[in-house]
Amino acid sequence: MTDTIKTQFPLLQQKQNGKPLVYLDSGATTQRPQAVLDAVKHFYEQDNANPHRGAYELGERATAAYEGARAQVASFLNAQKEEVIFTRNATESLNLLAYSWGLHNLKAGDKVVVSILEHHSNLIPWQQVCHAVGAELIFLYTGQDGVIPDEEIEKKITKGVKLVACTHVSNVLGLVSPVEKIAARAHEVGAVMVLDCAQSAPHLKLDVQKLNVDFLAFSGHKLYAPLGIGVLWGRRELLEAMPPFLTGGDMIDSVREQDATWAPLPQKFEAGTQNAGGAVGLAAAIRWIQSIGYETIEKRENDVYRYLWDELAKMPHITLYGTPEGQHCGAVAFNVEGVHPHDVSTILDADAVCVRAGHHCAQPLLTHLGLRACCRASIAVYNTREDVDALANSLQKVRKWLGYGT
Amino acid sequence: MTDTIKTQFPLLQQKQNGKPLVYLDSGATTQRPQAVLDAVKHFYEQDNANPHRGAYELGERATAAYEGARAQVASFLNAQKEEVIFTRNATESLNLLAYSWGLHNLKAGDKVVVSILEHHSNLIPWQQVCHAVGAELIFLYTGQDGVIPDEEIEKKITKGVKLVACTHVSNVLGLVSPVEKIAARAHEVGAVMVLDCAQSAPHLKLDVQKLNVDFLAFSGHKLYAPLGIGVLWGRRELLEAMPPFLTGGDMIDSVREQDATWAPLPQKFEAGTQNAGGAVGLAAAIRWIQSIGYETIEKRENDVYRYLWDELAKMPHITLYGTPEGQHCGAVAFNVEGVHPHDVSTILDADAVCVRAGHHCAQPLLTHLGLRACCRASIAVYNTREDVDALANSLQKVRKWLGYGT
Amino acid sequence: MELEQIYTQIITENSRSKEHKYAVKDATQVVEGVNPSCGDEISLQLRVKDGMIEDAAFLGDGCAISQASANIMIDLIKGKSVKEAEHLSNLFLGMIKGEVTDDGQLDELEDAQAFKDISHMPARVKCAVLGWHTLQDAVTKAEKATS
Amino acid sequence: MELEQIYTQIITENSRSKEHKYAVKDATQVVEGVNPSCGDEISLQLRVKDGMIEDAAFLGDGCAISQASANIMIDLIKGKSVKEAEHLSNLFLGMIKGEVTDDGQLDELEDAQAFKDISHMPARVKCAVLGWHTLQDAVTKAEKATS
Ligand SMILES: Cc1ncc(COP(=O)(O)O)c(C=O)c1O
Ligand SMILES: Cc1ncc(COP(=O)(O)O)c(C=O)c1O
Repeated sequence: MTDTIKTQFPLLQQKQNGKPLVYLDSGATTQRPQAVLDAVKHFYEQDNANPHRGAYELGERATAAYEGARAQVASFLNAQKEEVIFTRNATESLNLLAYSWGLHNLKAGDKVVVSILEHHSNLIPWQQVCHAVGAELIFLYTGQDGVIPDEEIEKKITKGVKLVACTHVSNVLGLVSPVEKIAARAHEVGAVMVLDCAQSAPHLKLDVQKLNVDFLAFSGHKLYAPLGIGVLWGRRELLEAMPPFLTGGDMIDSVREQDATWAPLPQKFEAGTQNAGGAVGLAAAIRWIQSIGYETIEKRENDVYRYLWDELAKMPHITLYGTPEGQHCGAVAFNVEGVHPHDVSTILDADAVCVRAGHHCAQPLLTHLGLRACCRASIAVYNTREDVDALANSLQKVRKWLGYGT
Repeated sequence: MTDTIKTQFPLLQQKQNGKPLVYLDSGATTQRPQAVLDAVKHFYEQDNANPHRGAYELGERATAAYEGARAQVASFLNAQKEEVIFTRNATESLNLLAYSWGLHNLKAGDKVVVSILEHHSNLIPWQQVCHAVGAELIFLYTGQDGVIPDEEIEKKITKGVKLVACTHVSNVLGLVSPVEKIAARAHEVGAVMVLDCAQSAPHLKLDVQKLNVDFLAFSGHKLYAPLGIGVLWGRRELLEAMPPFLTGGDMIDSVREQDATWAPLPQKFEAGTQNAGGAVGLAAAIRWIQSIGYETIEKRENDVYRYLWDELAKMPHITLYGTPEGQHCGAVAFNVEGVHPHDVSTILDADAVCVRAGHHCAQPLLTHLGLRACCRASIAVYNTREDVDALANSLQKVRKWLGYGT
Repeated sequence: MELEQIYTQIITENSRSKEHKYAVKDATQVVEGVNPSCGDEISLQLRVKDGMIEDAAFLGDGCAISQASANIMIDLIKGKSVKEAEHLSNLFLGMIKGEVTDDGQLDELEDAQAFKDISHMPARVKCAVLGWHTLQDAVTKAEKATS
Repeated sequence: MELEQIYTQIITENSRSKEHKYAVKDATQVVEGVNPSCGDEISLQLRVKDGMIEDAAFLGDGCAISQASANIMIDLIKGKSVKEAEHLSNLFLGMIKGEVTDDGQLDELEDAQAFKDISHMPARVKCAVLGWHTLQDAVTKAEKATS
């Protein structure tokens, strides 16, 4: 109970109905450790000014804090600083790509490939671009187990495909996608490869030199950082060739009445006053993660993940989705027989157990699996086997509440 | 010195080179009162979850905090909740308009009118749209005093003008624009009226029922709120008729493989996980402002503004831009004879006085006034006459540092 | 009332009842409702004659709360006038919003009063009102059809 | 060195000097540099013959730091070889970045050493390096022209 990691999270110390809070919705957003809250507080109490705008000392501290955060993210990803664009969240990062890369590189008849596992944020922007330019949107389907078969990759990613966008980890099934194969195949046919790392960044070490992708997006708030800060990483040549997305202050080189020229990377893509406090929080979150180390994180999370899967698998009247095979992280999806997922979530909540119910912003996947909604328990590094026990205990009650015998 | 307002701002308590910090760059970004920092802290320590996603109690508290913030903004603006869209900043609000309203309502030959006073964020997005659709971008020019003459409004806003975008208060000259006249004329010719309130919101009470505009944008960070949160307000019918801008999670009604339908307002324009912490901070900032009251704010600020203007006007070798006539708030622009504004800013900084030097993201205005750069001192409610004295004292030294006799 | 009790009362009496789950013969109004937060759908079917609801039923799956609420609603409105159904739906939605709190007034809602405490669970409010909102649409259509 | 001293030293000696402010006759390289943070521009002009900088000067307005830095730079490079100018510019930029700190090495920079402490004022670094960056462009062009 006095887990040294969990104790660093103020929010997780609270009780609800007299019971310790069991937060199993980190796939939606994580909680923040004290170190992150303190870093943001320090910024606002000591260093706050508009980055890049003030030539006075306070302004320089603000700029240093903001650009220092970028350097931190760059080293975290093993990337160059200029390739790191700060956005609001993964959704904005992906929209930036769709508008700026997509609208300017795709044309009628081109093909875009996404997987059926995608979160709406890595799907609708591509639907929109395809509609706008007349390109075709093609899906990599999974089996009922949630796994994309090799043949599917071979068959769908072919000549004429200009862009492949795929999630690194499914936010519903927790399965790690075969990124290596997909990226290799995408590059073989000359397509650009976009990786949605919203669900992988908190769990797996990301190295853009090794991942062999061209763009990558994630959200700070799923990575122990504050809300309102996200990242788009892209290969320099590609980013340089792209037109800006948002325009306005700070992203310009010079402005005349009828036209303007753009600042070099990364400013070109950062219009207006940026969320420096959020960036500082993200840098602190990364330092916090690095102080634990991904090796420890993976070991700890794997243990809890396996325990979670096995405990639920043992229970009667519970259906698990996906497969226990292969590499997983974060999420486990399930349903309780005869009980609507929203009722499950409400009933668990009475025991202070937080899980999410619904389509998890992945409606096409749920439709593909023959579902309308399901429950999802998702974990982060602060979760423990005790949290899983609390979930399992509470799950025992669900059917009884609804008048079933067992 | 123990001003009861200033003492509420932790950052303003610091010293630099042994001197109390004199922050005169609130036009770039304001500092945050303790009440705002506390509200954000409370959110992250007690209520943080992904708004709109969790059906459990914690998630409901997060949703309530986020939607409560929207209600707070709505009542602040005297608007309906559904008309308040949260964005990152004013820049994003204006880009949203340019992309969503602009690209879908403007066509070749149409005219868009802006003023020469515009901040780049209310200019470049319109340049871009005009280029994209082949519309014409027309400027309302000011005299050398920074005032837009009535004839200019009559002459430029004519049939064929579809949109007029204007700043409420100039971020360089501090002058309040003749919004009433411009908006009336815009509506007379059937144009939509966009008001950039980035520089007015901190100083003037905004009431969308009275302002007679169709859209309005501002940034939280210039209004004592955290970075990373901004607002777009728009008339419901207009917002409803607009297509979404960013797409992805949370802004949908339902999603299929090849298409999607959109959620009603305001969700339609809020894709992905929103900055709920920022929204909570903005709500707290608004409550803080309301606890003081705009009447007091205007009185206090007017006194300091006038004192600032008069003190600088008295000094030899100082040129003030704009005019002391008419309604002002926030900014005073000036130059020191024979000294580059960047040197002025560096020299003042040695006395812990923060002013901004440069083109202030208003290059066309500076060009129009025959300037390349200038200094700007800008005030917020926490500034005092003592701050002005510190600026004036420090300004005395500037020319001496550079070897001038006086 | 405790959450567990609400659930127990609701389901034992209503949520799995099939009594009102059928397609109404010669229905005069068939109206679809959807709960955007979970995608649950309901199809409300009425046969209205001379301003009276001769028959009413619903189709569709959903959570216990939405199903039970719809079931109780049908119980209440079947055989009543369209005007009366409109009144009851206003009363129900008023209760949920916390605008109508007078127990005397709420008595008219009979079993539907069990949902009073749902206002403490904002995320589930949409489930409780799904059927009733759909009823309001249906009533509007019925009134238009006769005017 | 204190900020005030830097300023005093810089301006008394350099920033308002007009000595090197003219258009070079028969210039072989004319290169424009711009400081994006303030829009200040400089036009650096060289006349290079057989690898030697016969004449060098600059035009343009700017802050005291950029003007003084450019003035000192011209002092240093006039009459030197292109190779030598390249070496000095690397040394200067290395000093500003804090990569070269050895005083013995920096002695070569003569008066330009005054800018060493500018690295504590990141916002002004761009002013101090404007002339030198422009010189690097010019040198590259000069080398291309002869190769
Ligand atoms: C008049 C005006 N409009 C728009 C903006 C843009 O605001 P932001 O940078 O917060 O997006 C500013 C401030 O920089 C401004 O002063
Ligand atoms: C796989 C995946 N992609 C994208 C997103 C979008 O992230 P955000 O809502 O932070 O923009 C999410 C999370 O919601 C996700 O799980």
